[in-house]
Amino acid sequence: MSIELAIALSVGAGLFGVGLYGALSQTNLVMILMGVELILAAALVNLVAFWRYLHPDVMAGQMFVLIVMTVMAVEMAVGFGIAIVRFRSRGSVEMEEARELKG
Amino acid sequence: MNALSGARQAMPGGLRGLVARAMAADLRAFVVPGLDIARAGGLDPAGAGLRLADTPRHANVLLIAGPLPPDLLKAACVVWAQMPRPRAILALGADNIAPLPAPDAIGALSQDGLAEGVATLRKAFAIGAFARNVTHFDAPALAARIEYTCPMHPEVISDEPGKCPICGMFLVEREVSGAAPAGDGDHKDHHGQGAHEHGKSAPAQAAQSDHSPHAAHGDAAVYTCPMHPEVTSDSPGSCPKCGMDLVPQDEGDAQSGHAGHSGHGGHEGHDDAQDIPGIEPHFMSMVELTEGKPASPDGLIMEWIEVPFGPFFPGLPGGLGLILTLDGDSVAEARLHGAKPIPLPSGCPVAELPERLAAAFPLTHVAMRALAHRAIAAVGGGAAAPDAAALERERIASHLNWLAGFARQMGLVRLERQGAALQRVLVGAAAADIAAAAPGLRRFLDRVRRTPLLRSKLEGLGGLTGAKGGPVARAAGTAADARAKDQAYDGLDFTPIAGGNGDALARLMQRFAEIGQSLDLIARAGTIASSRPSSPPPSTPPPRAGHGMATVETARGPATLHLTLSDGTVERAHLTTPFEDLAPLATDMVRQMELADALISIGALDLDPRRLAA
Amino acid sequence: MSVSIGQSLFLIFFGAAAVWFGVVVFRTHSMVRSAIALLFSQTAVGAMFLVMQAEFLGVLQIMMMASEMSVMAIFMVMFMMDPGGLGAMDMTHQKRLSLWAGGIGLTFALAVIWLTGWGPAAQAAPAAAEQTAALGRELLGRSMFVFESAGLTILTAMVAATMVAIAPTEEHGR
Amino acid sequence: MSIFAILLGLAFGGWLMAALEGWAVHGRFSLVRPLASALALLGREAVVTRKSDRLFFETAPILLLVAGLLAAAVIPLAPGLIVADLATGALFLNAALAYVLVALIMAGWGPDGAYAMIGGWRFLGQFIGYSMLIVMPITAVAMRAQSLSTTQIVTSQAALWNVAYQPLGFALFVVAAMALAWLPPFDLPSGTGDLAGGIEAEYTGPRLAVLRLARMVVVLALAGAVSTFYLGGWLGPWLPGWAWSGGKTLAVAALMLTLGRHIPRMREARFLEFCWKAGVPLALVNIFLVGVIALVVPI
Repeated sequence: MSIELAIALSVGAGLFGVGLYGALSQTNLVMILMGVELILAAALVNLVAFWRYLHPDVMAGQMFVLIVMTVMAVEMAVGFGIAIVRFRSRGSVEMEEARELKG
Repeated sequence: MNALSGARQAMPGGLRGLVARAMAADLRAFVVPGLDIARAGGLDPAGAGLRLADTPRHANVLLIAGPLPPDLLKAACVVWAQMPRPRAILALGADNIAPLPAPDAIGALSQDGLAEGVATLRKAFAIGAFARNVTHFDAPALAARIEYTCPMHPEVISDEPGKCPICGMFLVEREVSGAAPAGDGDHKDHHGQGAHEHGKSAPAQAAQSDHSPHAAHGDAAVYTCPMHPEVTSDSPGSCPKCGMDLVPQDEGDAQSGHAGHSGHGGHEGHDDAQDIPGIEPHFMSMVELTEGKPASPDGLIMEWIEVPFGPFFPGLPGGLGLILTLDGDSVAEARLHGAKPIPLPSGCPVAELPERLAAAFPLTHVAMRALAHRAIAAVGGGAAAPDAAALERERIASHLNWLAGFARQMGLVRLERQGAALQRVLVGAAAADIAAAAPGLRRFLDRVRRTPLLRSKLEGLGGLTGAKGGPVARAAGTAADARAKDQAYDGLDFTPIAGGNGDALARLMQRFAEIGQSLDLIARAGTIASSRPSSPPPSTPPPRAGHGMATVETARGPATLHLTLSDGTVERAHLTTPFEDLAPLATDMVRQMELADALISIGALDLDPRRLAA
Repeated sequence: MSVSIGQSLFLIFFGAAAVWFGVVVFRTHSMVRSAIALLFSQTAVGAMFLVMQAEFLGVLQIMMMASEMSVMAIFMVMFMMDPGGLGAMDMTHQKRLSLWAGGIGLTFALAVIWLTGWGPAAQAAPAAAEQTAALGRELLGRSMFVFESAGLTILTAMVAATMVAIAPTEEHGR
Repeated sequence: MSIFAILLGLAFGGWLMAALEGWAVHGRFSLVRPLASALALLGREAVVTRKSDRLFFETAPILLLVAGLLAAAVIPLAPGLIVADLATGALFLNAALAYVLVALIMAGWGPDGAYAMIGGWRFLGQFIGYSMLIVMPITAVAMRAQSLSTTQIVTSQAALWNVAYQPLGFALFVVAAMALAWLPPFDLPSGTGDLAGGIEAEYTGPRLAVLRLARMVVVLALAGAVSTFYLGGWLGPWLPGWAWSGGKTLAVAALMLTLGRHIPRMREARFLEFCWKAGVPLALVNIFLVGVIALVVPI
């Protein structure tokens, strides 16, 4: 077992924990997006670690990282689009005040 | 060993001596009241070895060009306090600059005076940039006190830190200019003063302190506007924004407090919060915070900030007070106020009037002098000597002066230098010299017209119609020109130039066309009657009593003087300048414009904020 | 072996920085600081990539996040209505639940990481230049379809977000 | 060794740049003046505004300097005379320069001044415009070199410099570089008439000195990038390699410093329009053309 892999994965776990806490605890849409970004960063760390310490010769691992980065960008773009619309219509991006979005 | 008035506290000598010499070689001036005034006075700071600073923070020389009225002196105090030490004052043609410290160098308001002053300053810097004991600078204009307010509820104002009674948030401190109880101003050296709520701007403090009279600050009630809770004052009065009478703070507080509770009432306890299940007891509703706040045309509600541009803003005419309320990067509201009117002391002898008027309007002193002569002549029923050529020469110089400032505003430094150089050549030139310079000037204007991207930048910007006179009106197609009815122009074959759609580009082109026209007029007039200090004195002794009126088309538009004389002195003088016509139009013009565009549009108006008290 | 220890130390250092900045994001009261903290957290993640010899990805991460988080910062300023974060207002809810969720997620992940046998670690990664070239071949060869879909997705997202965000004009109202 | 040589080169270049900028702005060329200015700035009081975000205020100039230095680290002066010859050098340059934006936003937010803040956010708007025009021309350059390494990009131009091979990319990149270094006419964040110094408005004394130095380093790094990517870096007859790349860098920097003084300042909205309606399509055309040429005529 590789100690570096475990360290990198632990960092990923830490980022995931912090991100999860943030995404759940924050009431502001932008802050929630920040939490999601941290969770995705955790995924990135894990992907790179798996690639480097398990299959450094298979480039598909790196490709996945690029896909996750794309997802991050898309998430930001769509999230901000929604934020602008909500802010324009309701004057708020607080999730507490988004009752009509609840099921 | 003489220290500078704004020396820095340190042991002089050694390495600092070298630094001091470097400072002496690197003088950076912040010009007060403005570069336009300096240029009109024939100054060329760059030619004298000074570099110009955009902000007081980058300057080490405060260059005072000409006498300052009291309100600008107050603003200059704030500028002085913002300049980092070591700093020095160079006063040209200004005798009394208290409460600023005594100048480190003085001189006449001329290029020679400037050059001498700079030489003196260099020596003073090399010797006294650092001193063991420095004098602290304090002036009433710098007085400020700290008050605490809730970020969400601006109507909550307290003298002590604590929590907001409405929402329970911690209060934030902010600095207010105005009455200062002793002991509040102990922050180091007053440099931080500039960070007035939103920032540096010196001018802000001076301008805003006008709104909050300096009442002694004690337990006195705080007054606020019912519509603009951010307006607070220590004494009753009217709101500078809407003119409503201010109400005592308690009243306003109770009102908004009530509104707050009827709105949601989530602050008192868990019971009230039941309408939103699961909501936290101290949750702050953003819907409520933003409710009722004005939204921009794009539907977004943004924090509005009020930013002062002036009276010493580098891109605008000196002395012009412009306060923009910014909504993101667009202008939500604009307030434009001229300089405080300069009182003309009653009982001023008639013979002194022309010079006094000329001194009050340094940008158009020739026209003002002519105006006074004509009005005096009109009282006696006669006519003043023809002075068209002198007026036209001033028009050319004034337009070039404006062009230099406008170029600076747009970042065209080369154009600024060339415009200023031509202005210096023309400002006092004889007719023959002007004729010699004319072809070069016309070529220069043609070149400017072809500046890449200039047309596309200015086209459609700041369209303004409805001005009554002056180049601004003529650029919008109104052929209003006082010269058409002016006897002085009889026989000079004058027809007003008018046309264009009234945008900034049209104004530029209009002024260029007028420069060309003025060159023709000077050529036709043949000679320029005389240069400073005055147009030819009236042949008859001045009248002693009566009423007279005269109009002169200055470079900025028609100026009209109503004059009532009695017993050889001026009893009443009422002057209307183009500023009164343009200022209200300008504030409408910039509404909802992008900030940079708004500043360019106002710059293109060529406003002269100076006024005469009635 | 010394390389391996150096690598571990750097991983711990940048990893700790990433997690610490991540915590700062939700602890600071200034919204711009919060966005910048997230930026530095992501930059530290990028630095970890560099440590793990994924040079292209690391540099890409460092570059992309600088711009992404700066945009984030301006949105924070626009939508938080909290001037400078000076009001110390509480913008959280269900704190206990979130703490538990985060904590349990963390513990579970850590347990899995340290209890799983990951098998032998690969000792050497290809050199950076080869890696970049190989990645290019992968993207434009075997994984072209995935790559193109990602590109298309991002384009769609851009267009959609812009469409959603632009102000409704008169025509739409009619 | 090469680190010191390059730092020395940067210091020398920064000094020349400051002299050139003095000439462009004030109309006088003096080699002594920048030294005097720098010394004078060090002797002046360093003012901190009230209620500033002290951390941002202090960090911003240093971050800007670090970003500039990191960007300069991947510019080769001559074969072997490079601080870090990364396999992803061209991308790394980009990454380092992205932090110019972060530094300016921090400098704008830090001092709690309206002019500075507007300047900082304006630069963000400008960034949305220029960022694509930095990346896409570099893509075309890397396509020809078949590598992201800066040294290989230089050697790929042995037969024909990229300025002739892809002039469109060159023009776009220079414009974007000027916008990145907020040089006129793209000096919105610090415009005189607009914002009275903008992001620089609240900086005084040594901090201002660092800020100005950092900007000069950024300009030099960008000029170095232009010379590396388009002007063949150290390639050239007779003279040693470092003289060629140094001379080219200085020439490009001089061009960038003076070019915009004849054009009125461009608003970020207009710049965005130009970038996305004209710049990005042109950059795509450039990439396409380079691809076609690379496939058809191997030079």
